[in-house]
Amino acid sequence: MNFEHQLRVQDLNVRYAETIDEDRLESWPDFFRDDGRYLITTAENVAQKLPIGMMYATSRAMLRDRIKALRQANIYEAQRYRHVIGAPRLVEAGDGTLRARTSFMVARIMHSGETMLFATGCYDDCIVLDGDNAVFAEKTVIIDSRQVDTLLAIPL
Amino acid sequence: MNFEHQLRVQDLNVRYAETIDEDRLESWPDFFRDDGRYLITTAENVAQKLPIGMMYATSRAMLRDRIKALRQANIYEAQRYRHVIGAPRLVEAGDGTLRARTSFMVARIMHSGETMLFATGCYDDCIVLDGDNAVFAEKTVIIDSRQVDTLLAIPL
Amino acid sequence: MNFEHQLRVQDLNVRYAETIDEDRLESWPDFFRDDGRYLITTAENVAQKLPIGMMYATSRAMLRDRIKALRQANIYEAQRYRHVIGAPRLVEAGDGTLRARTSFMVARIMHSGETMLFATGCYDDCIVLDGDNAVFAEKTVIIDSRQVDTLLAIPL
Amino acid sequence: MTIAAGIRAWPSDQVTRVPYWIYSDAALYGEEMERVFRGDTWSFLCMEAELPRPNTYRTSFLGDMPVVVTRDKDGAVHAFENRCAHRGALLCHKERGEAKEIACVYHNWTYDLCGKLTGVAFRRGIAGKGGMPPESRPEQHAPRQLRVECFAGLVFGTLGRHTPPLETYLGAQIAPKIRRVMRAPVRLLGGYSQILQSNWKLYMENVKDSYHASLLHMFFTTFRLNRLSQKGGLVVSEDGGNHISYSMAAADAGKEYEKAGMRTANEGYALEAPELLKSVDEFGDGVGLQILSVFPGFVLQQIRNSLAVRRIVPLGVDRTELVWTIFGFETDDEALHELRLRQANLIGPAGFISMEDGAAVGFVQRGSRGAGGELSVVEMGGRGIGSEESRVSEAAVRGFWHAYRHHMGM
Amino acid sequence: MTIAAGIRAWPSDQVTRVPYWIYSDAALYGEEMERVFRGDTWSFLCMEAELPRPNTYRTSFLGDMPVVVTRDKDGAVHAFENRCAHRGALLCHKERGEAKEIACVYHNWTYDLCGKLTGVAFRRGIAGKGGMPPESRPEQHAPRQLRVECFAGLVFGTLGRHTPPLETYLGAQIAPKIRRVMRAPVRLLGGYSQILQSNWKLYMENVKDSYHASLLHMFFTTFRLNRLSQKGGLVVSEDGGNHISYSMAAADAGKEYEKAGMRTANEGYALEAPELLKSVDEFGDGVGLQILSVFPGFVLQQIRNSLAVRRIVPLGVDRTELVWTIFGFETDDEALHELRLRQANLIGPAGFISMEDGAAVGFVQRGSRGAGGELSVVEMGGRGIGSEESRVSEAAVRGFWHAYRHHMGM
Amino acid sequence: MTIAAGIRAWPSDQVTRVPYWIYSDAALYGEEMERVFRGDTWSFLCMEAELPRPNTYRTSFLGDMPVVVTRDKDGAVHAFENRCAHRGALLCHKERGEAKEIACVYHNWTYDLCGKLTGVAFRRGIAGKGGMPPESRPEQHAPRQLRVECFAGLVFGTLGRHTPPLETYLGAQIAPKIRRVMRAPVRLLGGYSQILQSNWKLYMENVKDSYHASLLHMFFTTFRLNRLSQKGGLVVSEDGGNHISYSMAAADAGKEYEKAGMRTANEGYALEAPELLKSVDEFGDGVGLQILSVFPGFVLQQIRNSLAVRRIVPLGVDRTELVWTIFGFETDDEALHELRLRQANLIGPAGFISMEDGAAVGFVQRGSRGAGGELSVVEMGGRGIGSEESRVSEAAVRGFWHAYRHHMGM
Ligand code: FES
Ligand code: FES
Ligand code: FES
Ligand SMILES: [Fe+3]
Ligand SMILES: [Fe+3]
Ligand SMILES: [Fe+3]
Repeated sequence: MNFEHQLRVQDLNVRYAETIDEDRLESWPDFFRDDGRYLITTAENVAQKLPIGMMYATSRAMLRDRIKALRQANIYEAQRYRHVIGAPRLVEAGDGTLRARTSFMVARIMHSGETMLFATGCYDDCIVLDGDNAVFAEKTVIIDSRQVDTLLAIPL
Repeated sequence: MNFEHQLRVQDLNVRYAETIDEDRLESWPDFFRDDGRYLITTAENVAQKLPIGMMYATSRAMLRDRIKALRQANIYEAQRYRHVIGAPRLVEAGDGTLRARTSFMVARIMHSGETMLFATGCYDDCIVLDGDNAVFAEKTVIIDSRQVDTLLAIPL
Repeated sequence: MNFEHQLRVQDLNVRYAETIDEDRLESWPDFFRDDGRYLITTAENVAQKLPIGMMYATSRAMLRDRIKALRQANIYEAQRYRHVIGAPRLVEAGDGTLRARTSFMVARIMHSGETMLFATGCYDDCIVLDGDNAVFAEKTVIIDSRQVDTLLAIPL
Repeated sequence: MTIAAGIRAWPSDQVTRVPYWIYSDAALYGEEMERVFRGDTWSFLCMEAELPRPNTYRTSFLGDMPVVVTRDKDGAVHAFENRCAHRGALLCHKERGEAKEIACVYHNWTYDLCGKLTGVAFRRGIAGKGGMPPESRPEQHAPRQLRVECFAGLVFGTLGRHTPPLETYLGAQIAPKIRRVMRAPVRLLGGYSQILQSNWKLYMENVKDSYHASLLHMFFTTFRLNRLSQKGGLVVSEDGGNHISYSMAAADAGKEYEKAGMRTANEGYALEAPELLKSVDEFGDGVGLQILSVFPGFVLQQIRNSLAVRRIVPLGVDRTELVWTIFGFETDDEALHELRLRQANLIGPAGFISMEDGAAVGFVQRGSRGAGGELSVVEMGGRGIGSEESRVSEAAVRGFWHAYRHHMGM
Repeated sequence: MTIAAGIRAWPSDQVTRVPYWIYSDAALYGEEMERVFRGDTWSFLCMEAELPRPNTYRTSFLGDMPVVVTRDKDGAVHAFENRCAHRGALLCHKERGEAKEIACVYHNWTYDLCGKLTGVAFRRGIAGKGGMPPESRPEQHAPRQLRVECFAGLVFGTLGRHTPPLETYLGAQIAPKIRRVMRAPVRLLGGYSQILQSNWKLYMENVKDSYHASLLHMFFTTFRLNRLSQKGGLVVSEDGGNHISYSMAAADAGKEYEKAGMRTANEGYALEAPELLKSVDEFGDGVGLQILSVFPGFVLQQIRNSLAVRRIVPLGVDRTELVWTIFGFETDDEALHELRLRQANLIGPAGFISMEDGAAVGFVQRGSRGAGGELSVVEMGGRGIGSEESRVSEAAVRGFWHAYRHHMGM
Repeated sequence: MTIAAGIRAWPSDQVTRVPYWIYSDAALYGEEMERVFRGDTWSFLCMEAELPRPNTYRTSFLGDMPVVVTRDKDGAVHAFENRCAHRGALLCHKERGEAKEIACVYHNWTYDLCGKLTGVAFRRGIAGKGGMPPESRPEQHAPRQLRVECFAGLVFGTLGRHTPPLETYLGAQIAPKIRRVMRAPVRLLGGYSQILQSNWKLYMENVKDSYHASLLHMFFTTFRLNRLSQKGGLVVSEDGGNHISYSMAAADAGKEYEKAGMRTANEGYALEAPELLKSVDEFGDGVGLQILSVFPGFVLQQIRNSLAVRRIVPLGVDRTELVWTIFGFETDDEALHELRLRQANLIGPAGFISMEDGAAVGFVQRGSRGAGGELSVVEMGGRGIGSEESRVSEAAVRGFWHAYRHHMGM
């Protein structure tokens, strides 16, 4: 295994999660390539080969629109996430890209303090390394449960 | 500390957990040595030096029997796990084996989507490295709680 | 990024958490510098720039007093924690110290077996490396929720 | 229907005022399961497409009661209680599957796909010992059969003895609007569910509330996907229980919201990737949005090219699961298929539009805590439950309460 | 006993039909705690071996009521409510421990190991000020003492005034079967517990249900550990509450299951590591399996060489904790000890056999939701509650309901 | 007040015995929300300092009922139900904020900061269609206004029509002790909350129980921060509902605890970092500890230089949130500020002292399960509810029950 890639992807994941957990959502799209693909779906849909997602974007612009809507249009109760992410399992795709599968748990904390285990699942990522930088060409968030409590406003 | 061993054991744990979480249980026994020992017990039993376990196997064959029974004999509701595993703390045993202690949390996701924090605890492992390969000579799963919800069909 | 520092801090965190989770609390203060600062507060207080904490110590002696009180004075039901900790995000402060931010989830397991997701949050640490040793000059535990179930006896 | 002991009385003869205890009274909730969901009403169970072949089944719910929906070897659809005649174990504990017969796991009693008890393990004992007395009639306790009707690819079921035929129940104005959407063989695109922290009725009111749409959902208004000032209408079935609300896709240039200074008006807000809102008039009638509901718990949605059915499963007096099934048609080309996937961003728990309904119903559940004795006001569009040209109306919400009181005997 | 207001009536004079509301009525649950668990019944509290020395204690439950079980300095065993006479705090909040006296943490009132109030902090005040009036008698509110009897190393307790002596309560046929298993000084091997998502009665029925064993538990059947066709029997105590079901180890070659085409028959299924099933006839009577239960909540298990006691702790109308304690004997040699550890794979939440009971009881709890008014059928082996040679019988389940109705006054 | 149907009777005419069902009866809990929290009592809502400027608001609770507290543009403080007049949605779903007006998110109805309904979206419809009938009076259903009084920087509210003026309600002996602590403009230091696994009353009893302090909290005793033998006193308001308990800082050298052999006595126990206990006599009266409570749910605490207000929010019959707000004064110098931060180690869920109250109340909730019919003993210091020099007394606890019975009409 390539230890450097291992640690770089781990670092990418940590910074990605921190950006969300600390509500710096405006920077979240920057973790993706211009034509980055982002999909949130369920293990059940994946198992049945059904394509629908809860969030689906095919460009960084669409990700920025998502955040803009959250900030300016959508109504939802103040809440934050806390990601805890496992170590990634990497497969070198050769073409300078890496495929990574990574398990996560996300707790959701309401402004009132109420906390729940909100989502568990795995990231199925395609990562592009160039130089010191690493971005997602594709990120598929496969949540284990088909149930979402109340709403899913903040990306996972 | 030996960074290479650190990362290799971490990778072993990730692949081990992924095999379970993605329901590739037939491959699970392959993470053990032929005479591998697997025990699931509780912190309370360990503290009281009581030997009983919930699952106990002294060979890979017994692990294969476990999976076979799950697939062919046992009745239980469709469910999956999601492991999130901490970094291992390693002790070099010298004789080419490593002792590793690793914290874990496991969420259980029912087919209905119902999710719960199913088990927490630590792995107390004895790992044999030969060449690129790493397998468990012993794996003791010490769960923190003496309570198990409904049943424990899938190994931890 | 500095891979060695990454792994050393990860190892520090693992040993720190294990010391708590295995109830070796008498050794817990040794993870701090003599004049180590330890604070547990909430994200809400931090966001409002309010200084109060739930635990606050400005020396290792105060940490030892905390443990001594837990052992000899305070009444609370037998309970244990299980930490699962993400990878740290490091910033080299230059002066031989590191700043690290690390996400955690802590489950609390009562002697009865009852388990709950007790706390989530992040560690905001200032770590001093000298030689093989690494200790906390400062550790701020920022819990995401303002709510604590029943009591917070054991440090996080 | 007689008034049950222990059901509180409706505070007036009107449906313009609703008492808040209706959302939090646990005893009432139990009565609702009996009188509404297991009474003379039709509940949506699943889509026919979820039973793709003979000898398939899917589990669902009639209120809080588990049911099995099957397609037998001849293709006929059946539904029955998911409860064994013997000791009451779930007969099917999977979401869906293939089966020629159903065997209860507990004692291996077997059923055919009509829910008929076909086998009792060791009924005659073993070697002449044990087993059931010859005169025993366990069949008398077989899972209750639901009356089932399939309409335009949707499977409905009822336990009520006096439930009218489905099409009559839907009403002459609603049934065609279901057919309108279900225009071709269905292609399932997937699904998920949303746990609402509220009483089930709050969600059904929300769906029938054409007044809230463009006030709560800024996304609607901002992009003029749906404004009350757009041409459209509100249709309520005679019994009040079923409704559609629709609006024409043609964006209006009206400034009513801006004049009224609504929070929901938001000039100079634009999408960087407007393709999200690209859509086609697949129904050829210019209707851009049609929300349709059938009492007590079914919703059929067309938001541009995003099509879905939603069904509610009450989980308790203050918890409800909303199950979404998103679909297109076998006839969709790649372009339309991709449109549907992209527009899925509008709906579901993460939908630019519908996420807010999840928040809103919870806000009412919590906001009305402590207000059991107070009344809410349902007077937009007057006091009637009739159809209206205007959607600045709560007529469909009043219709819901009209139907509710009828079934509850309140 | 008189019938309590608000307890629903039993639907007939038979125990061959059981109403489903019995598993979900919250008010009834409260009555059960009083009438069954705190009534004239014996509850298993712990093993004597869990009180290894004088001045030790262990906490347990009488239904949902917390109790303390102690062994005093003279070795006598006592049990009393785990509730302080003063304001009701738990007296012991640890699972087990050593203590010469018990001090409540709240105000430091003290008790001896018989549960007698021995000290009231500052009863006479300080410097003549404060404290209790001389005539106060806090002793009158001391934790209620349980009557305790130890039988074959098992500690039972009761609050009932008219509970017969334990051995009488067990019955002439059951008591010896307890002695049979408890053949030597106990060596504790460990324990764990299982949270059942069901009413407590569903688990007790499951245990008494000799009919299900080989139909639900394929592992039993496949390896012919227990088939209804094997020689064995079912014994029910006169009052119906207690039972044993047993079968001889000698594998039968019968083909009844195969003939009947049971799901549980599975030829050509073999273990790679058959040592799992290796066992010895330690009781010298060829009985390979004996399940014994005592009303309301005790189970003693012998499955080959796997020995355990189980007790239920009701956690609510639809939740139950099942506490397992696995044991062997001081006299075990290494080989037998290892057999017990290996056979532990058969039992508990992960047991090849018993994991399924955890699933089954939950299936009934959920399957019968919505069927409150329906009846389940308990007619295998006829209508009686007597002992039988055949285990194709639900006689012990009927016995349970017979005893239940008696204690509930239903 | 008349006795409500379904409220059980108090077992005697005394308050020296308290029935355990009072902590677990769900129906009673509902009545308490009405009669106690929404009755003729004052509930603490927040500190004035939490409304720092005009046009700010903070959400709070009156029992389990959500309320909004506001400071209007002129600086006046108002409080009203956090429930929209229309369909009952929460009006404010944030903890705190700035606002000139409040708009409900559901249909955009608007309110001024007095809670007056000021706007109904599209009340007259659009283009003459829809909207409300002219004669509609939604204003009649506006969120209920609380009567508000600010006292020494504390905001209290009531819904009761006959609640006496706040200062009268507090009583002549209690009011000055609030002023004593609130000696200067408040500087907020932060807060957190504690989820208590018990009925709300158990926490209020705990606070009023001067007897437990030095027996449960060894830290108090060991460091002689508070011993019953220290000079101090207990003051109970005439109606019994409010109290203070105080003790002088001067450490006594008494040996009563040692003589009585209390667990809480612990010679030779010392702190390595005694600065934790360093404190100054900021109030100039030598009082080191003053615990003050106001019926039903307010606590003001001075433990040396650690100052906090606590309010309870009942979450259910056996769950309570305790919200802590810790403060100092604008006039604090750095040294005093640092003292307060350090002494915060004594309080809250992690407090060397108060963590144990979280455990204790839970112990009673669980210890008394199964003891519904039993009585607890409240006889320390006699049977009265009057003030006492001695804190070896439960007079304030009896006072609580006296007030409780009055408001509950029991
Ligand atoms: S419960 Fe289904 S066969 Fe017995
Ligand atoms: S409650 Fe036990 S001493 Fe007061
Ligand atoms: S509920 Fe507030 S405006 Fe409708
Ligand atoms: Fe909506
Ligand atoms: Fe069984
Ligand atoms: Fe206290």
